[in-house]
Amino acid sequence: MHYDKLIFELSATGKSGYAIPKCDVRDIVLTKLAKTLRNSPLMLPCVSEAECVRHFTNLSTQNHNVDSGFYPLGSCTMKYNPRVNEDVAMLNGFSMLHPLQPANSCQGILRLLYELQCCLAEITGMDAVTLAPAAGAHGEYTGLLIIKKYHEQRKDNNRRKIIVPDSAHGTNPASAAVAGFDVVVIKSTPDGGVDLDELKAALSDEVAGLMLTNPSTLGLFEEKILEIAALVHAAGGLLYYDGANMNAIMGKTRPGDMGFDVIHLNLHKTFSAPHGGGGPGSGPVGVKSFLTDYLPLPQLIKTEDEYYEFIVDLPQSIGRIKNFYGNVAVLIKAYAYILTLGAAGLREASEIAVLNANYLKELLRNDYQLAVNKECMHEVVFAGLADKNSGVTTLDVAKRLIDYGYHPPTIYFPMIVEQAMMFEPTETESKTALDEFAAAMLKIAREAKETPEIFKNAPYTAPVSRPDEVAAARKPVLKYSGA
Amino acid sequence: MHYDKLIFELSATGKSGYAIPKCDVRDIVLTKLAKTLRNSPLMLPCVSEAECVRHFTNLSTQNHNVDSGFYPLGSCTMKYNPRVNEDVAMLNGFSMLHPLQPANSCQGILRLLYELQCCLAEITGMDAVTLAPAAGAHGEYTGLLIIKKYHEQRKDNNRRKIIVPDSAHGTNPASAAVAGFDVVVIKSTPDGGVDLDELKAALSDEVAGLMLTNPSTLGLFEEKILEIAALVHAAGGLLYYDGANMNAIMGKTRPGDMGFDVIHLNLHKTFSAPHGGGGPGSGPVGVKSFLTDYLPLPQLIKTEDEYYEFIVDLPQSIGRIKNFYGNVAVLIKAYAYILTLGAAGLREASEIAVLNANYLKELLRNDYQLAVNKECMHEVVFAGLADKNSGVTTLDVAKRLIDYGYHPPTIYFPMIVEQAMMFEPTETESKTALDEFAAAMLKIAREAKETPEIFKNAPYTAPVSRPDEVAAARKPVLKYSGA
Amino acid sequence: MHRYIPVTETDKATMLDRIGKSSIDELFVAIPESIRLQTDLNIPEGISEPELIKIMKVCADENISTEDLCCFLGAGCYDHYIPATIKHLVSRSEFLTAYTPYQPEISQGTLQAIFEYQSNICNLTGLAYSNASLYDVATATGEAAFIAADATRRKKILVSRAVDPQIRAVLRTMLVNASIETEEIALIDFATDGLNCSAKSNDGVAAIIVQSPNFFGTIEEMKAFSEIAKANKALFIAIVDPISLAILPTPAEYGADIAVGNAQPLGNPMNFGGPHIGFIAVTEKHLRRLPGRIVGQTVDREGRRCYVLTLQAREQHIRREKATSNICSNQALCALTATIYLSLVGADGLQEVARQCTNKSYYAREQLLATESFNAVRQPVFFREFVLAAKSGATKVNELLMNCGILGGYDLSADYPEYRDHLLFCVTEKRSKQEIDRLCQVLS
Amino acid sequence: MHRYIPVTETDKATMLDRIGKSSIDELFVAIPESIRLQTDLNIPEGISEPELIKIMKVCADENISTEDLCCFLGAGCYDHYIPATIKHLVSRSEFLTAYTPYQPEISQGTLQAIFEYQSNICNLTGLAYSNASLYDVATATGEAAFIAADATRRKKILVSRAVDPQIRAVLRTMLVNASIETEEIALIDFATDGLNCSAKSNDGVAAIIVQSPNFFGTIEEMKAFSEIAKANKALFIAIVDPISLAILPTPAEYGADIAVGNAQPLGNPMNFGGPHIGFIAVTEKHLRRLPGRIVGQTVDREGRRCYVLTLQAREQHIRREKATSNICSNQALCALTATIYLSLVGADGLQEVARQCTNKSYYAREQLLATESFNAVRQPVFFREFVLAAKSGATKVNELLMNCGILGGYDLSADYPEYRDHLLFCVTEKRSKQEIDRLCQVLS
Ligand SMILES: Cc1ncc(COP(=O)(O)O)c(C=O)c1O
Ligand SMILES: Cc1ncc(COP(=O)(O)O)c(C=O)c1O
Repeated sequence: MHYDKLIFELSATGKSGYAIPKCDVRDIVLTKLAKTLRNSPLMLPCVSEAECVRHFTNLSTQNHNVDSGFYPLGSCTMKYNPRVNEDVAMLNGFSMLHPLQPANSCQGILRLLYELQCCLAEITGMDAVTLAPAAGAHGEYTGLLIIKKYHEQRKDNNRRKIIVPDSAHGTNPASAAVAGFDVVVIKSTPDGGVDLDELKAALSDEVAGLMLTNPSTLGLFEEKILEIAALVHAAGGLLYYDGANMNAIMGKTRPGDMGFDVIHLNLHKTFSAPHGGGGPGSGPVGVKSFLTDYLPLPQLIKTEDEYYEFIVDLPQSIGRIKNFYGNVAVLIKAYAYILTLGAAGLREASEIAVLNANYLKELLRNDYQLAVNKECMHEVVFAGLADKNSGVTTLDVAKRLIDYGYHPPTIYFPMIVEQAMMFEPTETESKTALDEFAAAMLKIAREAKETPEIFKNAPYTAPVSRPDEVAAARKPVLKYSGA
Repeated sequence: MHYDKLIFELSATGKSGYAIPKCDVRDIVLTKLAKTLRNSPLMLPCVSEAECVRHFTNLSTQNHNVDSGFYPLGSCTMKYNPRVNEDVAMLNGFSMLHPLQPANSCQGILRLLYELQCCLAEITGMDAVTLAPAAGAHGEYTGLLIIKKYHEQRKDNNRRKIIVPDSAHGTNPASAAVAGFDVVVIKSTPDGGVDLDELKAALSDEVAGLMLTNPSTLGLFEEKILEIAALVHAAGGLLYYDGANMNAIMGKTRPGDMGFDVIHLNLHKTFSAPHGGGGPGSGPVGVKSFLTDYLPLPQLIKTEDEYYEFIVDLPQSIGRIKNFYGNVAVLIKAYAYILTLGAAGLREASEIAVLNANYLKELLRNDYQLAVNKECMHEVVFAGLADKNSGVTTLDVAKRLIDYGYHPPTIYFPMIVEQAMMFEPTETESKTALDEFAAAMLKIAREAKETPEIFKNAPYTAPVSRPDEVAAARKPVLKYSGA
Repeated sequence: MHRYIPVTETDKATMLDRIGKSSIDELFVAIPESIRLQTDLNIPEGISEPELIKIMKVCADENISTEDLCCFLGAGCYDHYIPATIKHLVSRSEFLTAYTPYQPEISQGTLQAIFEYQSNICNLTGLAYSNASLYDVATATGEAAFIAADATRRKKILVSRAVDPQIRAVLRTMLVNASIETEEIALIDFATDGLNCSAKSNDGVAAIIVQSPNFFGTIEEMKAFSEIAKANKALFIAIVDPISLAILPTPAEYGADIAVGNAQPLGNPMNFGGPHIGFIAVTEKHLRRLPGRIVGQTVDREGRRCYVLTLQAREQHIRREKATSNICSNQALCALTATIYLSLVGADGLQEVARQCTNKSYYAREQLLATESFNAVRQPVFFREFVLAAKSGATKVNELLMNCGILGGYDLSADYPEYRDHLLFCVTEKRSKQEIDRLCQVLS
Repeated sequence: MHRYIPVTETDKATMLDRIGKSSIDELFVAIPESIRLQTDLNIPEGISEPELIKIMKVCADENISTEDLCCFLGAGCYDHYIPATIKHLVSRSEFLTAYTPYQPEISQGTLQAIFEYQSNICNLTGLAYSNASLYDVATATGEAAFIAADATRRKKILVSRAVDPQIRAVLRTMLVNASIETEEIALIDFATDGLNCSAKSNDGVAAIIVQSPNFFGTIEEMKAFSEIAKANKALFIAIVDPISLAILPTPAEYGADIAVGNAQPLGNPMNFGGPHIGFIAVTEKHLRRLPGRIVGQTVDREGRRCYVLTLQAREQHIRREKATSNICSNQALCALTATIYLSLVGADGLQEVARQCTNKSYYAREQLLATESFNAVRQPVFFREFVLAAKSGATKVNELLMNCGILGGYDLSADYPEYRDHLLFCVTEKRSKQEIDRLCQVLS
């Protein structure tokens, strides 16, 4: 039975799932105070507590999720989200803190956040870290403003351009644009790397920096990274690192050592914080020491007498980028994760993430067309089915995977690969899980040959199938508006 | 995709989901101490934490449950289990208490339990309550021992018999037998009530007591209850109340006022503690004052200076019936429930439980054959489909209901009703929920007429269908024994 | 209208109308007037959720729990480490708010979990069959005695005095009411006296019950007792601790017919005494005498492997007064907890727990003796628990410890008058060297 | 092998074999030798779960949270009551461990919940369209300003000084980097000065931004500002509080084009500042300028009602540098929290919360004034928060309060030099009369 009610359809006047103590002070007649009060009907759902619980429990069961199945969504690092981290993040001593409490009443959380800054700096090879950004894209934006500020402070006012490879994630160019830069897109090499000639041609004294993710969005390590860094630096630009793919290299190499000047991390990917159906995330930004002054407000510091506090008196800072300081509950989970794994555990995580991706690559390579025939890092990209005659698209394969109980890979990204399917198994999947998944993929490849017609209507087992997205966009229905 | 792996099938040497701090004292070589050590292989599953989480998450999704759907299992009172009660029962100040802590270190929990005893006494009209029994049947057993002891103490040694109506729940005669009584079964009237003639015939100076539930297992209030009580008492017997059906009468009438001498309650039914897939329950026993001395050990008392403690120096007690004192976490939930509802809320709960059952009765009565054509209390019993020609049994209807997303009613109980279906909607279901459920029931009745053949293989939508129970019992496979 | 109830005034009117009544009270007319409650119950007015939480927190804070106390108390309830994940899984609605799995098609989650539980209990004990759980170890011991009495048609049980006094008390209650005699076997050096056992054993004895590690922590010579039982054609009932079974011989290895135990240590909170969980396992022969629920594997109509409640012809709902037991609801969620615990911990983990319990309890005993506050007693090999005689008196020691935030040992005086001022200390893997050292320092 | 990793040594060997490598390091050869890490990261060794929990508890206990402090602090983060049920639902794996709902067939749970969230935001604000959430109210205000600049093709934003200083700071960062000018509207009596607003408004202004209740709690004359905006063909951007909207006029009623706000008060913990959640709603006209995710209703191939991410042509993954915003991940789980909160509370509940905030803040102000420790200030009608001038200095008052377990008001000195020693007190429905009386007593 597909549960398909809206909470509003359960609503009836008089029902409620809530009670607070009766008001114990006298009633203010608000109309005497405010000239006007709300006139429009307040149409919030009125349901009992049990109905509310049942509704959201039923909704939840329509989601695929890491706790119930493999979720090889490339670029998203859908690893296991340790439950104990949820517990510690929910401790009252954290979750019930007001962000504006005096520092002497919250040294514990300040110390934790400070230590997290140090850990992240160490892992990435940077000198200073801000935890303020709320997600990866927000980190990019923050990092780009730092780059902008750097050039401004040097009165190098012509540097309006940010170079972004065509293989980049959409947030890269979008963040550059929002940060007020002009975006220069350069073509990648066939294997998704930076084309040095393209880069050289693009570099000039108008270039503020280059945004890169390494491993690239094709899951390949950029072997020429040192050369690229040298080129950009020689041209007076800075190097920005999109840390979405950090899960490949923890304890193996560091963006700071590669020559990156500014980086962001996605704690909700690499550092095991759950994605929550689309957030909250956390996108800390790390910088080399010469950029420290430009970090956003507030900065969290440790004084000489081991006291932790926020400072805001930083005239060169890019300013505030968010209310308060970061998505603290997410930060706590990431810190707990780092403590739990330790140096060796983090390295092991990356090693197994890479091993798993390469293994999966081997299992699939005969039936799916490898985008690039090379050792991959933590994820592997295919250009659709190997057999191009069936007419079965990457979208079809993705939808059919649902019938086998799997979440599809990331599809049609990176855009430079036709029919792209990007698989990121992560280190928390077992060999057996990969074997079974590959078996399903091979079965699907066989189906594509033998019964291609079944794909058009797949999936068959999901609560719904092939929603009409065109209709959704053409006549947007974005809210409930009554029966 | 039906998830069907056993945890053992995920196991591989070397994997583990657990770590504790390294041992910080020196190793004892146990072989030097113990003559023999374990020789047999320890075959516990070895899995990572993520695999463990995924396994049990997947298992869980194969259960129907109150939080996701209507569960009208008669006699089980599947009402909403408030989530806040789970939280309070899990407070460290309760869940981390050792039962043998000195009383002065746990006055809070002792006070709570004492107050719960008082509340339950008040709700049932009894004078003293023990919280020790772990479930309903355990309560019955305890109560029967009290009755036994009472007669023994009076040197009334011939009273070996307990009268149990044939409509009773199976635990009633079973408990009487385990308590060392001979069970005398009396036939009920056609409407499931006590047949006074039968009763009179059975009564004698060998009878220790009568076990009764009121409302009866047919969901009808025993109108002659005062007469029955008088008869039993006149014959020197005591009256035992099976409180499984207490949800019908809270705040409306009390077993103590009806003449019952001993009662048990099912806190995991009436008082909203979750059933947990079969337990833990809690079956407190209440007695009239003349039976107080026989209550099991320990007894929890309040001293004059408001100090709470257990006493064990009670020579007339029936003795201990369980380790420690009751299923405390369940008791806490029941107490929280009582506090939350209060006197008016408890009465409202029973009133709506009865209203809901009668409403459901009306909705179904044309298509299903009422067992008794009378106002019911909190549950209603049907004798299968009204149309007896289709060959569709109560079991078939039950299985078909699963395809409509519902948990079936209790079936084939009470045994005195042929093809019995016993529905208990509880007060936490809305009218809409009942309307929709009835619609499904009517549809099924129509299917029975029009397409009776579809029933044999129902359900179709569940992970499995019609397991072979005969094979299971004939060749029992009760454990995993390797691949 | 209460927030737990979703029936509005409008609904009520419609429903009453349909039923053909004009008020809800009309539905209650079957209740004789004289016993209809005329006033509200004397229960306080209902409260809101924040008020409830406040009251309960106040209540919880009036206790000093082992969250704050360093716990060296065992005696039947154990402070082992509980992995954080368990709570998250066990409290999933699907497990928490389901009833007993009567309808297998929509209860495979519970059923398979019980099947895994049974498998684990069988592997831990080495015995052929386990049921789905019992209330606790005490009632499990009683049920085991009933099996023995039934199997042997004898009416007497020998039980060691080294068995947990609470277990023996419950056993007495259960046996006396079933007209079965109990006799106790004497102690020697905190162990069961083998000679005394032999002396009391004869062909009237249905079973011998010995616990190992026993109430004092002593690892008993189970093989010897088992042999005495066999020699008398009596059953041997072993009361065992599941954690110790990671390293100690299984009941099967020493020939027990029935094993029972307390599975609380497997991930279940101490909960001030409950819910805990009793397990029971038997040899092939006694399968059909097992009490309570049993889950079996089978196939469905499409041949898919699945699980059902099975062998129900033993149970109360079928056999009524002739059932093997009256048990209906058991401790399913605690069994699930134990299953998840064992799955997380695995074989290596459970051995590590057992090893640390051993190491740490031996270390603690040695260090406590070094404080010179205790007299040593003669006690053979032990597991997790051991006895010492407090020179200054047991009460005084425990009071001193409590004042220092330490929950001391169990005072044996009441249960064993001959062991006045003897304390039974328990040291689990959760205790650190530092904590043990602090215990000793306080007593130095 | 770490417990979070399930690949055994045997697995590794088999897998490497299949890949055709002899070691894992061979998979990393693409990393230039010179930048391969030769040593371990300088991060402590990994720890077990009990160690982790201990460390984190120590850390948590080094804070005094509002569990123990009685909170009268607001200023952008609010201590409202959070129903217990929310946590249980939000932490269900199915919601917690899913990604953004890219595959609608297996994400209807998240999608429908967002649709319900959008519906609620639209109803609260009265506006036509809401997105699926933004990081916080500050970035939401920035996004709103971008919409205005784009819609009007103007490059200047007027923002009231009565807007939360943190919001204004973020707005400045965002606007200056987009080459949009900001100008501030002066204050009068803790409200926005209408004359000053008129004076500064002209046809170069893209939008006027006013918050109500503003940072000081004052309920602004929104209609008037909206009219000034209209008169200049500028957009009117209202920053609103979702709880106050239960009783105050909707942004739609006073003609706002865009409403943004902080939905943290709707069931989200204060969390030391995050994750919180920003909402944004717009009139029909601006739908295609909305930033971030939007969920729309549609039907599937069998005509079943369902939900999808829609209007994606606005977004970064399609439009890249031309997107309306760079946002990708948002605050989905906080939006779910808000949705569940509103479902539990319902219309009556939210009105009750708003009413109690009003009653209690008025009562607190009156009582605080009665202590004679404060000078009254001229402040029009307020909601939940109000300003008083501390006679003995703001710092001193707050220190005194903290010593008595009370978290005092927000000191306006730093943000508003002209309001030196003025304290902004916040009183939510969670505060009892008793607590308010105690606050006053401490200050008497
Ligand atoms: C490569 C890459 N960069 C940036 C991002 C943006 O991160 P967020 O969604 O946290 O803003 C993503 C997210 O999918 C990504 O995969
Ligand atoms: C009428 C009746 N009596 C007794 C019991 C036994 O209760 P428990 O399962 O808690 O032992 C039940 C349980 O179903 C019941 O319905």
